[in-house]
Amino acid sequence: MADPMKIRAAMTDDVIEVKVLMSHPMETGQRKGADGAVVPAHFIQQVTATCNGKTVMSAQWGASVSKNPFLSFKFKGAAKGDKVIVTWVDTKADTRSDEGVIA
Amino acid sequence: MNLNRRQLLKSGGNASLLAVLMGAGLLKPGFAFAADWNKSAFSATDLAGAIKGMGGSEPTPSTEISFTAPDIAENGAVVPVSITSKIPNTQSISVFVEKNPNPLTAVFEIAEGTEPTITTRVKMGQTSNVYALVKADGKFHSAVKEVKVTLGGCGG
Amino acid sequence: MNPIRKLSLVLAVIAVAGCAAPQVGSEASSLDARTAAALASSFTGAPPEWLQRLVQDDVQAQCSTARGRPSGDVAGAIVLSQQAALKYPDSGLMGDWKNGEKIAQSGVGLQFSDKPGTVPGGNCYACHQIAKAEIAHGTIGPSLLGYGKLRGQSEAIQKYTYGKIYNAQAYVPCSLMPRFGHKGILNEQQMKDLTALLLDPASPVNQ
Amino acid sequence: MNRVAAVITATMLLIATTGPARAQGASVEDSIAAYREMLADDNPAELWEIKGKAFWAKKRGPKNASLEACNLGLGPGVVKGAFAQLPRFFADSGRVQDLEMRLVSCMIDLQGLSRAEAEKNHFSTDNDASDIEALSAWIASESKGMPIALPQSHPKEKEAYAVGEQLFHYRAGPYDFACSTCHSSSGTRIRLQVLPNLTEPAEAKAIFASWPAYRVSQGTVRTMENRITDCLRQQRMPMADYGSQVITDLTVYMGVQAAGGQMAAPGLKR
Repeated sequence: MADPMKIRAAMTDDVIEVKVLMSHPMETGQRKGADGAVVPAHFIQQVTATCNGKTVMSAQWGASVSKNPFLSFKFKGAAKGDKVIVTWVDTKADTRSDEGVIA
Repeated sequence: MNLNRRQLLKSGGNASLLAVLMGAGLLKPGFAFAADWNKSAFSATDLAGAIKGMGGSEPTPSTEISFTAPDIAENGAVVPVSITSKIPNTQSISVFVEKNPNPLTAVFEIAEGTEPTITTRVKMGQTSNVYALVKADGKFHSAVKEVKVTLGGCGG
Repeated sequence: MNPIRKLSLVLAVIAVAGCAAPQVGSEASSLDARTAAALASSFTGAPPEWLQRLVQDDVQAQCSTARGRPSGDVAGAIVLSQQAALKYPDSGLMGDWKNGEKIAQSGVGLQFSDKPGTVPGGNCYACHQIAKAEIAHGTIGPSLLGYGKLRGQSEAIQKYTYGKIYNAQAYVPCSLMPRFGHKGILNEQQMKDLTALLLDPASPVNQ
Repeated sequence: MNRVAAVITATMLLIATTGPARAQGASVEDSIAAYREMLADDNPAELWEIKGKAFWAKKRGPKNASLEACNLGLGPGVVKGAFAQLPRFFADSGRVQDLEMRLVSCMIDLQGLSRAEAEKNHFSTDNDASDIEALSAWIASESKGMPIALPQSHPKEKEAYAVGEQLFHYRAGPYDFACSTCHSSSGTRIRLQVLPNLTEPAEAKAIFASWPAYRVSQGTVRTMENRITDCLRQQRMPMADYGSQVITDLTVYMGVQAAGGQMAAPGLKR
């Protein structure tokens, strides 16, 4: 199973800034491994973030997002203590969902 | 089932419920997402193809896009990019690395209530122009910056 | 005999005998003995032929002892001994600058991580600015931009340039630059190609 | 040309060409500094900290024990601040140990693992994550902001420093390299990487405080053992044993040079 994400959500005035670190190899399918064979592509394709049942971010990714990806975005319409839930799904249909509390 | 799931997502469904369902093997996310994932845009090898894949045409250069990326990346594996759009009705923000094998890197949909600003980190195989693409009112706008990718370390 | 040299001999014995406990002469300082012991115990997984690399030659020992700043006598002796060991090709000192540029860019070779048969590069850009187009250059060594333009291509300059690549310590004692010919890192043709990179008027170095 | 003339010519040529590289280098270095600044926060090493913290509490081995009773130098189970004082002498092992060797000792003593099991995957590869890298990231983070204070009271701690200093200046191998070749003068670079002068306390502090670190070129957290092993590789030395005395002694040398620096690990490196 995939390793947990690190999610930080901080509110300044009425804007919540969300910062997410994900644990993922983000293999492009172009790289050769130590044995000389091409490492098959394996990357996160879809990321969604919800807060109080509302989608606040949805993204599609290609293989060129960096390994152990970082993402930051901002939204309005939530309060301190609310939870931001981030979910990703990759090319192997692996998925991971974690939450961060707005501070 | 896939349709339900997609509808859930589209309507901003409960992600933790989704995770539970997927964990229980009730949903097969790969298939649903493969359908959602914009394969034609992500497989395009040039800017025109990628934008066509996203349903747009020739982007207009815009000074209303604030695009931060380093002049020189010490390592191409991690290149930080920040994009903020001041264009009204921004619908999506994308990153496009011209000389990567598959240049379209990421597309962020900006929901109602979400600020048109994102920061992420991308891989670059070599020195290249990097485009910030903003879709607003169905039209594409762009900002571009060259990022130099250098050799590093002791060379072996 | 200086203590570090003695330490090297101790190591040489260890490397050859392959034993872990060093045999230390009574007159060697205890710090040097302990340093030798640390070296002798720290590479037990390495192939025996690699252990020879831990053994210092005279110049390495002298430069270590002097912390890179040898006294006048030692410095003079190093320059003389290294000058005497210079070897030049039978004919011609200038090769192909295009190959030279590739050699200057390449940093592989002689590392335990290299595949067998890897041809070592010179890794010149790690320390020197050479061609203007390459911004990723080091500054440990002086900039070589315009090297040939500044000096011309006389036989003396060719000889000096080749010699410097072959063994920098024949000119600058305890130089930080590897002795590419003296230690067999680069072959004769590679050093000729690098000489051409620096001196050929068509080379990007001299544009 | 006679020999003396050759030396003089060489020196003159050297002086004549030292200027441009430095002058031209400034803007490139500013760009690199700007790049690093953009990456300064949100270090992926935080993902390793999460894993490391969980691993510390996880029971395993024949004794089905966690590492929570491990003595990192400040008493059994004390993690806060322990890393800022490592490597140090441990009476039970009779050795000066860095964090990694101490963790291996604890895995053997507390969990009943064999040395081979404890040291397995000590440097992660593409397919095998490293428990030690994760533990190191978390334990280091528990010393953030604290002053580097390697003890130097035990004779073996003093000896490690003295031998470490000798080793730092020990030129050998086909390239004539020592650690000091690249790390004993200030303001120089290899390619675009500014080299820290580890003989200079101010620079040693900043560097020692930032390991272990997430390396963007490798996409993982690397430890000081790994960093030194890799430096030795680039010096064209043989591969050092994991936990070898050479590595411990060099670490002690650097750590004592860095006394008083403020721990900031895990860092983020090229």
